[in-house]
Amino acid sequence: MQLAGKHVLHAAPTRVWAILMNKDTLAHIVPGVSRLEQTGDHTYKSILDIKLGPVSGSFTGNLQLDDLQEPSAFTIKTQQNSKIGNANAAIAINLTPVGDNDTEIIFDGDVKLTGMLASLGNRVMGGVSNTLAKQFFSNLEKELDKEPAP
Amino acid sequence: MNTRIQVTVNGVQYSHMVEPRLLLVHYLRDVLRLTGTHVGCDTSSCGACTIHVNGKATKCCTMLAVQANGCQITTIEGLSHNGDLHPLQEGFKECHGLQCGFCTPGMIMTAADLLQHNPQPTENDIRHALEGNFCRCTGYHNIVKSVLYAAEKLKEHAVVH
Amino acid sequence: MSTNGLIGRAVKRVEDKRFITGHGNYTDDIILPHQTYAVFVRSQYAHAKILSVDTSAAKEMPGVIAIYTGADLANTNGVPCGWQVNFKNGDTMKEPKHPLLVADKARHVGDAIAIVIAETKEQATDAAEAVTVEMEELPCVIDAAKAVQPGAPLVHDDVPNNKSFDWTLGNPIEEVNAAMDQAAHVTTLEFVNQRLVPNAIEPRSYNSSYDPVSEKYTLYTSSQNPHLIRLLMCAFVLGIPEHKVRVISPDVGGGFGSKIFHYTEEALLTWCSKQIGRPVKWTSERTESFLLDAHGRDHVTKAEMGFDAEGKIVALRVKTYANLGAYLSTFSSCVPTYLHGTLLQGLYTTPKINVDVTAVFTNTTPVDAYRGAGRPEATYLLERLLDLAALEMKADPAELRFKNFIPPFDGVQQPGYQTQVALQYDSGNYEGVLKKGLEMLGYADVRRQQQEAANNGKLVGVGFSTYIEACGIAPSAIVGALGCRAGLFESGHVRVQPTGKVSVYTGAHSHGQGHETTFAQVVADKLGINLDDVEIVHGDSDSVAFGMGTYGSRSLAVGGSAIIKSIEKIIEKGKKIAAHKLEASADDIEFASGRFTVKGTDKSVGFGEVALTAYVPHVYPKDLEPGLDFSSFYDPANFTYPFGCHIAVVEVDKETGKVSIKRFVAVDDVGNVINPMIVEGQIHGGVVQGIGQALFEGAEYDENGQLTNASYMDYCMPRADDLPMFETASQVTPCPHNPLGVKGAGEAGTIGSAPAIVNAVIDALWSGGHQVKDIRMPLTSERVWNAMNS
Amino acid sequence: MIPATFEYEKVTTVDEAIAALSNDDTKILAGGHSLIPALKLRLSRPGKLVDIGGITALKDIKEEDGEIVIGAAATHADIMYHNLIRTHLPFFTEGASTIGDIQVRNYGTIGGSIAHADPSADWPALILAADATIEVQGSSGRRGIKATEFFTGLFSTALQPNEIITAVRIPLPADGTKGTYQKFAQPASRYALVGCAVVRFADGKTNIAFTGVGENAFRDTGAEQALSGKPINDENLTAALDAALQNVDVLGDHYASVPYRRHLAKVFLRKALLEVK
Repeated sequence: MQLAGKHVLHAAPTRVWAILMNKDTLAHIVPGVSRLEQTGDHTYKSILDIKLGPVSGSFTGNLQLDDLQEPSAFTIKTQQNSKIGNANAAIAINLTPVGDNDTEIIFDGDVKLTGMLASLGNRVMGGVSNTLAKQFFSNLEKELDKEPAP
Repeated sequence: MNTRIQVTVNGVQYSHMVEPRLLLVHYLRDVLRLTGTHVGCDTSSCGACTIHVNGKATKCCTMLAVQANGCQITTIEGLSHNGDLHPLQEGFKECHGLQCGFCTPGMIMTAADLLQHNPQPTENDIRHALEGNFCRCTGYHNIVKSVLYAAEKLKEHAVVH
Repeated sequence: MSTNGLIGRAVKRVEDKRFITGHGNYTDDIILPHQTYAVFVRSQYAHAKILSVDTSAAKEMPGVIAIYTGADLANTNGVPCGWQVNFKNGDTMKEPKHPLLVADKARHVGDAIAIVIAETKEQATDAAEAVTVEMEELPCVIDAAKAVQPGAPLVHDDVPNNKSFDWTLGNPIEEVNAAMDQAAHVTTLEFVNQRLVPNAIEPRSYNSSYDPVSEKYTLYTSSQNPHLIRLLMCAFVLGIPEHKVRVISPDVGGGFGSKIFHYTEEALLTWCSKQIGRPVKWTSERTESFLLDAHGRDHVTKAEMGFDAEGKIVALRVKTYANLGAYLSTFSSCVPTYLHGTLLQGLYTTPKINVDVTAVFTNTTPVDAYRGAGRPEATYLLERLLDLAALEMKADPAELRFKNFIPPFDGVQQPGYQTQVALQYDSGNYEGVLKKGLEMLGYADVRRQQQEAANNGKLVGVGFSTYIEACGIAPSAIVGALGCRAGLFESGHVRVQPTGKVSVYTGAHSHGQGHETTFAQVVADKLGINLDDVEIVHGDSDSVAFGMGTYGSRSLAVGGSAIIKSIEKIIEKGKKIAAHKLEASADDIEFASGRFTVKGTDKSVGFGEVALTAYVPHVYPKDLEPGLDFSSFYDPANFTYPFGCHIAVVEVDKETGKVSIKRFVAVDDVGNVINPMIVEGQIHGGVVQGIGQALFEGAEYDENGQLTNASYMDYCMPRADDLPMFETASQVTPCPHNPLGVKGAGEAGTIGSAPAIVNAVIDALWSGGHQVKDIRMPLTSERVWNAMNS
Repeated sequence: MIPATFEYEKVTTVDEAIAALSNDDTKILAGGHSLIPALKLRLSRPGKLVDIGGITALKDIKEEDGEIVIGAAATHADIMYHNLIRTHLPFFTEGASTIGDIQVRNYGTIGGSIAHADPSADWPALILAADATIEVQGSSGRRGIKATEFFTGLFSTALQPNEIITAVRIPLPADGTKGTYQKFAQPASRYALVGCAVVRFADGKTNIAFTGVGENAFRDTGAEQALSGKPINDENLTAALDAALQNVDVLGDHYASVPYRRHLAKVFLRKALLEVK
């Protein structure tokens, strides 16, 4: 499943970058994080609790920020396992400065689903991934609001 | 924690302790051993498990046994009285409305609900009413005829009384 | 032979009473004493190495009795393939092991990794969740044409290019190419005959038990052929003596081919029942059915049909990639070959035909026979080409067919028709069914209505399909020569009870076809007794001598013929008993209407009295054994070849692309008809499965090998409100080589209907100026809309 | 398919239900037609279910203070067969008849459907077009949520975790109001591939709501503005179709890609508008 889109944030790329690279803020941004444990450089073990209406799933897995080109590009890679199916994603993220103090984030990647998520989720999975992407950006915006620019 | 339920099924009262997660269809099949009600899918789509709860057709794979506490239930086994076939049962036999028979109980119970609300359905009414029941054998043609037959029978019956 | 007119009558079915009152007895209805329940741990990946399986937590869960993994079954065979096809160069097909539980790697989503057995279904389900499997995902391949490309991931490490075999049939390709080059017009179609999920409404269910005292196993199975399951499981998989296994197929809720095959779960449950000393039951959940019941079709084909200037077909060239899925299912190898390639003559006099098939492994659910099996693929190909050629050449599709039909032949006065692709047709009157179909349709009126509709901006189309199929499967010698590892005869045992009541034991198995009625009609008719006095017994290996089961529209043509042979023996013996009683010579005894009569006299004795005498032989011929009980085996001389004409009228909604079926006319010739009501019912059901393929159904895999529509919420099955009432009629051209003259009706509808519907949609689009060659099945609204708007 | 274990409590009053909801591992069980399938597939595993099927007051359908009040536990069939609905909100009768099948309509409830907020459910579009208010009750009391503020995303609503829906209130339509629901069903599930509900008031005010198109049902204010107070003629119809679906993230799936679904939505909007003309 393709996951692509863009979003404009009111902050410069360097600030956005710093927040995404910070373990503590990252934990607030990735939807559903209940635990994020650093295991290496930009490599984490995670537990995510995703709730969407009647569907809830606890995912365990890892999260990795890869191909780092500060402050303009990186790839989020994640493998998440749950009783209702596994998700495996690689999403390339590009940060482009817009004007003086804005950043356009363009994301494009692929999400691979297995199990019930793949076989029964077709009707809503597009919506689910969009919703999670939206949550990601709204959480990111909240983080940016929290921590005024120095 | 198990919960006590009391139900009346085909006129007989039962009382059992059940796990809350027990589906009504499994209660009927595995506990009461009324195996005429079938399970054909996981998604409330196929209609093979259709029974009547308090007189209304329902897919009992989508109902917990605990929800049926205090209810009046009719299954296919309880549709005929004193050995006389229900007009729908007769219709399915007369019009070859079944082949492998697996969907048949659900089909009949759904059609019975239709005839309660609409005693003289058209072909289209019947097709629309049966949209929640799969049959893989008959192509529905003879099922539609079977329901029309039953409606006709019921009408004659009503005139006689 | 005696008759009482029961043959040919629309007798109401005797089996119905138990089904309409809820007293059917399906495998999942059975709970044995000390029953246990199994749940599987299955692969979520299409292709993945198994790194570890941890069952320790699950074993501690409440109610768990045992958990087995692939490692526990390392010394057990896999399930076999029943048909050996050879490569063009003579090499044996590649036949990798299909293990009961996989230990090394999973090759399709749903491959079984572990079995969990517990006291209740609930406990087994909970414990299966607690089994932890570590897997390393491998690249996978889904598409058959891509799987043979160099560098494609290998489903089986020891099968190069994923190729199970390649195969060809017909005239030498050079001759076909030459004829094609000379053609005045060539119609070319590249298309996909999509993958279908059979979806019998009863999910597969097995319940196996072992008795340590008698050392005997009993397996209840939702199978179309219990004896075949016993043979394969005993001889090929588990190595247990056949006489120590009883296999029972009680009521079975539809099969459509998917319940022919010997599945891993049958053997595994049987193996487990001995390990734990208790009966083990497993019933497939619908999601599992989607992932595991052998799928049907899945051909990628390029087909070309050449015509001369007069519209006569001069050549047919076909190249097909057949997707077999991850393993060879029981009859998978013969479907794209001997059940497909051999039918490419169709009803036409095509002089040069060549078909080339490459059969390929992929990381998908195994593919095997599904209603029609090979023949729908052949028919779809031919009939789509014919209608498309008519559009391209601005010819009438009916006229084009009349021009190319094989002339009528009865197989008695005129010989059978030898095709270019191995088969010899038994008897046929192909123009007859089309003529009748056109009449029923009111063809000229329908074309006029189509024109009017077009003038009003509406898209109405008419589509044809004149099909032939080969059924009554099949002469053992022929199928043996072609690689079948079994015989395809049938047994029929007729036991006359002392009171003159009759029990019939057949190796055919009814799962909706109505054998308990049709077979009883045949027996009662031939013996001149009441229908109620005949009981048909099937589906139990302990009571039926042997059986090859029900598929390929074979039950009446083959199984019915075996019964006829036994009846003939009974009448012959009855004549001897009657002659003795009537003090006449057996040669002078006639049997009619249930009475043995001395020719030319009024001296007679009834069937019941003869039966009683056979069992109370006080006054009895000296050299005759007591009893009236005969068993016979019948091996057919040829396939039977039903045929017919299906015509669809559809309307396509311009705004949405939605197709609605306005009319569906079917004229089928299935030879002699024993029970027209049942035959018509078979046709209706078959037609709808074909319509399902044309408009609604299709397994959708994503590029990772996940079946993304594995439930009824997404896999669309035809429902009552999708369909019209059907207009059906029959023509009768008897089969010349079996005693009943019957051909078979189970698959006809499915074979005929799909191309008629697709042709009608294409015709509708052309009527609106959209000259579309093909739309991929199923013709969803979006696909049709795209075809109109691209 | 067997759900994971859970505790079960049957309540007879709304207050009891709210009290039981204090634990956020608890789910409300009404008709169960959205929840039980998810439980069976173990896509949902609440620790406890609170069955509100016994709260008879929630099943009422009545006229009150110029409004039609539909109790949250009224089933689709209850609504479909109710004379009050047939008289005042005939397009609810029409809409309800397209939900699921007989069996589902007999036990599925309007409250359950709305709370579930499936992106393709029928009720959300119908109640949005009807200017409905959703009456909810929670530990901090009662409140009404306008339908336009209720559906907040995919399976997401403005309902707080400790609140339950008690009723749907629809202002009695004035004479001359026309409504319709036009649905193109997903052929397998029969959910709306697109569903369009339109209510046209005597003064020309036009409410247009879609379901099945985006992540949640919504009112299409662009299309509404193009028509409100204006006659439904070719020109205004075209303007409404052009204005429709601005800034909507249209969903795509097996049965309808994004462009096709966008096209269908406009086809069914057009049908609906012609119906209320």
